[in-house]
Amino acid sequence: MSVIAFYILTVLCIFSALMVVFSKKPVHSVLYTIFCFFNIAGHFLLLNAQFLAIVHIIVYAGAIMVLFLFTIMFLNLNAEVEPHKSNLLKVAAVVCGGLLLLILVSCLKGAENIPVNPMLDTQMGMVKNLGMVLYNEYMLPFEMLSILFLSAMVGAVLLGKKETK
Amino acid sequence: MELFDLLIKLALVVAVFTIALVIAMYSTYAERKVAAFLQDRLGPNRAGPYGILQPLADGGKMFMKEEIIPSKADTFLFILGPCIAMMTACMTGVVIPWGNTLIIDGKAYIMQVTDINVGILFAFAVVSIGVYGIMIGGWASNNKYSLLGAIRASSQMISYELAMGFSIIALIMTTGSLSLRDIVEQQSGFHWNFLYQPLGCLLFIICAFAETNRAPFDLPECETELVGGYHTEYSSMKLGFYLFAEYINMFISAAIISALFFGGYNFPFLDKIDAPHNVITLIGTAIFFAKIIFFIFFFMWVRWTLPRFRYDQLMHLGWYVLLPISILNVLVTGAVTLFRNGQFHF
Amino acid sequence: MDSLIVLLIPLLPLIGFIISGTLNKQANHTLINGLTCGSVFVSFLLSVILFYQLQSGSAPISYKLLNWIYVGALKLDLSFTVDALSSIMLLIITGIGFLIHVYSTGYMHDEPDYARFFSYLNLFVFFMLLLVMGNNFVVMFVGWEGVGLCSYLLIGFWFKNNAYNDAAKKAFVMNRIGDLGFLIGMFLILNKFGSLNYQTVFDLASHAATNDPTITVICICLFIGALGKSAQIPLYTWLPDAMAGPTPVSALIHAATMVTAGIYMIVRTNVLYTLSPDAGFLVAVMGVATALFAATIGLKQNDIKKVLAYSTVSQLGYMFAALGVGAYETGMFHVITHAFFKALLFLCAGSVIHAMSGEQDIRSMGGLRKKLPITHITFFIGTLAISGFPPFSGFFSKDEILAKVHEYNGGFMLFTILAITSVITAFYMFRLYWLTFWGNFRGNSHQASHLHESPKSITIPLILLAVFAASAGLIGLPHLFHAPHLLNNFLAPVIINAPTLEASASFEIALIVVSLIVLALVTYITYQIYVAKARIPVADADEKGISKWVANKYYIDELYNALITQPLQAVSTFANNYIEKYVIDGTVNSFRWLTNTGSLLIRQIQTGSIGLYIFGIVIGIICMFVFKFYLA
Amino acid sequence: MNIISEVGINSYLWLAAILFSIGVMGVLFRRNAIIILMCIELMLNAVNILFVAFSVMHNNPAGQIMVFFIMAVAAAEVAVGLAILILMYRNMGSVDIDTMKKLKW
Repeated sequence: MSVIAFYILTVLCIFSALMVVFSKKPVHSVLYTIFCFFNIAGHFLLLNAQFLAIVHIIVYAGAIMVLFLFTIMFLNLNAEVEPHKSNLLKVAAVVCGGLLLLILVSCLKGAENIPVNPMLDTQMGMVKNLGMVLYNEYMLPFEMLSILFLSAMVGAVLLGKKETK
Repeated sequence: MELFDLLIKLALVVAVFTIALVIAMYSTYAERKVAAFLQDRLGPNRAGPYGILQPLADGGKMFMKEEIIPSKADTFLFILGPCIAMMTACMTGVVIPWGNTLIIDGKAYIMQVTDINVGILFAFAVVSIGVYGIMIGGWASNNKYSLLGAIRASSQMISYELAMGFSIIALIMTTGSLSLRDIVEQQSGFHWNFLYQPLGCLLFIICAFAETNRAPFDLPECETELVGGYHTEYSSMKLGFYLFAEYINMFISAAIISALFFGGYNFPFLDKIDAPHNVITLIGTAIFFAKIIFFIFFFMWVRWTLPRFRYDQLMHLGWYVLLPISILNVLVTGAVTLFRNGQFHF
Repeated sequence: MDSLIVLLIPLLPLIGFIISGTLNKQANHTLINGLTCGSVFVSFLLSVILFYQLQSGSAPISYKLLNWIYVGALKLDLSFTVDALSSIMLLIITGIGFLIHVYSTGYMHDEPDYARFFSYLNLFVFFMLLLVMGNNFVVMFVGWEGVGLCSYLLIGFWFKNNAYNDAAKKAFVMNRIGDLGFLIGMFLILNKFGSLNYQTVFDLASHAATNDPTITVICICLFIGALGKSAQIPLYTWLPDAMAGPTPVSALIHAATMVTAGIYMIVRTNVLYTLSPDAGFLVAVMGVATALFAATIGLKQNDIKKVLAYSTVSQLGYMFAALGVGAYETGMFHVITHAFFKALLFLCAGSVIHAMSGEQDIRSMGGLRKKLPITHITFFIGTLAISGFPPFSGFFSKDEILAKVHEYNGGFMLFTILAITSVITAFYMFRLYWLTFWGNFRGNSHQASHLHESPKSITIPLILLAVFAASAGLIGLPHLFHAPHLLNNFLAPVIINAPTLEASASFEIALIVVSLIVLALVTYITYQIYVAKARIPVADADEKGISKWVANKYYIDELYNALITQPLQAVSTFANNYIEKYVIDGTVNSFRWLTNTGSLLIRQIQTGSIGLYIFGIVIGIICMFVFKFYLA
Repeated sequence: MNIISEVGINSYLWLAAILFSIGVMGVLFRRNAIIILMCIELMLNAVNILFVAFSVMHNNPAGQIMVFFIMAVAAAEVAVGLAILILMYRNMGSVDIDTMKKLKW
């Protein structure tokens, strides 16, 4: 059953990702992105990373994409506003993307031979487990992340502020 | 998974869904009655005895009305908006523990659709998705009033989500679990969380008001200012969905407040009652619903008592008052927890 | 405890330097005096303690500060050793240094840069102590360069005067030439003996064969270093110019201590010189030549400090002559006596200049003995000492040098020249003395009204130095008196394998008698010329014939200018005009052109279109993958 | 039951590679800066999937922690990026990346 779920999620995921790129309206792109993220969260659930799945939804769907939607609404961007790229560039983009895919896939060939750990630790993705690792081994990166956030926040506020003379 | 288990789950899902819809339906009736009571008048009393069939009449009216989709609107999204609102409203119910275990045929079944170990986060995630229903609906209407209403609504919800999240974090720090069931079971007897987290409880209730767009935070749909807010262009059952979603949200919020801070299906002197387990479970469930109904009443009570905030006051309250207080709450809770665990060294 | 004293001796002046160097210009004079004079005085007392310990037969005292240079087989410590030789140098440096510090508090009283002057002086004392206390060549070299630096700083102390700066630069550059020799000598020593530590090198050298060509080359290289530092032909011209510095500096650095560093170095390496008689002979010849040469120039100088400067060069020549013939103790003996009387003479000259409001030309002086009685008496003692009147100190040391040179195999020619030089020395010194202190005053009325004896801070050092200048000869009485030669006995452990040169008693008596008669004659003649007949030297431009040559210092500066400076100038002008302009500038400019043209082309790529950039990035990544997985 | 042993790690690699390439293609294809930012998010998420897959595969929670960090960095990036976009829109009236051609000599 989970294999079927995997393929359904995968197909939806790729479809929505493609739609992100090819949608005419930015708002549709945003919605497809959200949909894609839900599918990715579903993948996380399949991989037994429940906490990460929920956090993924909260962070991406609940916060980041809202910001995108917000910005688009504020700027009132529609399909008509966006100028078209020349067809040559579009073809080049598709070719480039395809090439990259080709290269990536061919480079990753042989990964199936990596031995899979047969014992699935169902507790690994749990909050408690992750918290232990995060706050013990990755304490310093975590603290630095907080500094990153602070600076990002200050930067965003500073940029968004109207200049007052 | 046995078939019987599945059937039980199915029954539970159907029950929860039905109960939610019924309660939401009758909340509209109750709202009018409470308003009438508080304003010293009669309220609806024509449809059936005491007007008890009024929600059905309203529903019929909604269905009968003409479907209007604005010509410049984005049709798909215009329909999607209320659907998302309705869906997210209903989804939260799955993680709420409606009661203790029922023992059937020597096997215990929990009165909860699913007990995921990050239940509280799930609820939070669903709430945060609820924003999309409003935003998409408002934007898709292609109407400036709708857009303004949608932007107001979503920024309000985002703003209050922060304080809400922090109050939940403080709660989690005292309970040590993200599972709603664990949280409820820890409150057995009279160890209700609002005794340990009074400030968090207050913050959570205030934020719940804002999240459900209820007065005094009902800016998004305030009738006079924005011509109906984000659902200006909606009519018939799509409007009904939005209104319905609001009442379901209210019901779910009341349930979560009861579960998180007021003991859920626990009640004092539980262990004093000498009755079969299943009976006690059912009594607990009844008590849980009593709490929920009290909070629904509380919501209405507040609505018809307090005046509405101005938008800047609302934002000011969210960012300058609730957010700092909730952060302070987290800090104090953390310090006290460390101190109680003996890990705090001066 | 003793080791601590060894450390403290150089450390105190360094501390004095650091503190007074960081004080600002308005710093209290009393504070600076206490700090700088005090630190040197304490060092002096500590040196005396060490001296007595060595006197009573103690072994050399060492202090190892740290492991300094440890590269491969080379192991050099920053450590200090005080033996008999360094102990004597310590006494001279700190003792005379202290007196000159005291003198300077009076002499430099009105100087606005008071703190800077004293910090330099302290720094000099520190480096000089480093030079004599180090137990290996590298520490000595650090001190050697350090005193050169201080000399440069102090000659150019009044840096607003460009001529003084030029003099400072000249001193520095000339010293560098000598330093190159010293460095090469050091490298050769390292190559030959595998170490730069004195003890190791000398132990190994004592087994080496005589007339080893490497050792001869080493000695010559080291001697070139000494030539620069001790102002010998051909690197002597900086010293007269160095008189641009304040007079106490001339006394301390350019008479008593720094210029004797070359002597010290050769005495220190006496083992090597003893092994190389050829190098020794070269040293002796150069010393004798310098002595005569500088003395003749001194005859015609009219600047009071210049006369003394040439006399210093000449006296250093005496010392080298003694070292060259292998009489190392005698060289040191003359270093000691010379330190006293030359410091005394310079300080007296400073006192005179002070009284004359900065006038240095003896033609404008005269008759100062009434106004400056103490300066006069002390200067007279100094003159007697340098001229070699028995029983003043100069007599004993010079007498010993003459005797030793006479005994040197084939040294008769050298002896003769030195003897003549001795007469010339007496002649120009008495000329200076008569012209300055006797006869009538020849200065202007302003100077006349201003004439006064110097304050106590100046006269007391003069008196003390005069006492020593008169009596220091007692430490090295000739055999004639059958008293022990204190200095030779004390230095005996340091001097190894030196040849013994003993003059016969009859020769010494003859020497004393002859020198007394000749000196009396010289005194009388000069008195007749400069006092009785009151002949005043004419202006340089009016000189004729040989005396014009002499007055112009044999045109040596001009010769150097023509032989070295002008060709260099011409070559560098050519290089500037052609090589710099066409070759170097051309190369640089062609690179400029390349960059310019290249960037003009390349910056076409920078379109500012972000889309294109991203394309570039992606294609680059693809290429990297291809390269990594398929081509590499 | 371990999903990776059922579908194989290759499926995840393919999925991630496809998602990543779509993201890259989107960045090249569109001119709207907001959509480009979204495509970057897509690429990040492709990486996230791989991290989680390998984390499960090797039974090592560090991979999931890394996903955590990526999410945080993405959030920070979006906050600043959108602020810049709004500023850009205010100044130029467009979020078309080709209008930003001042970044040249």
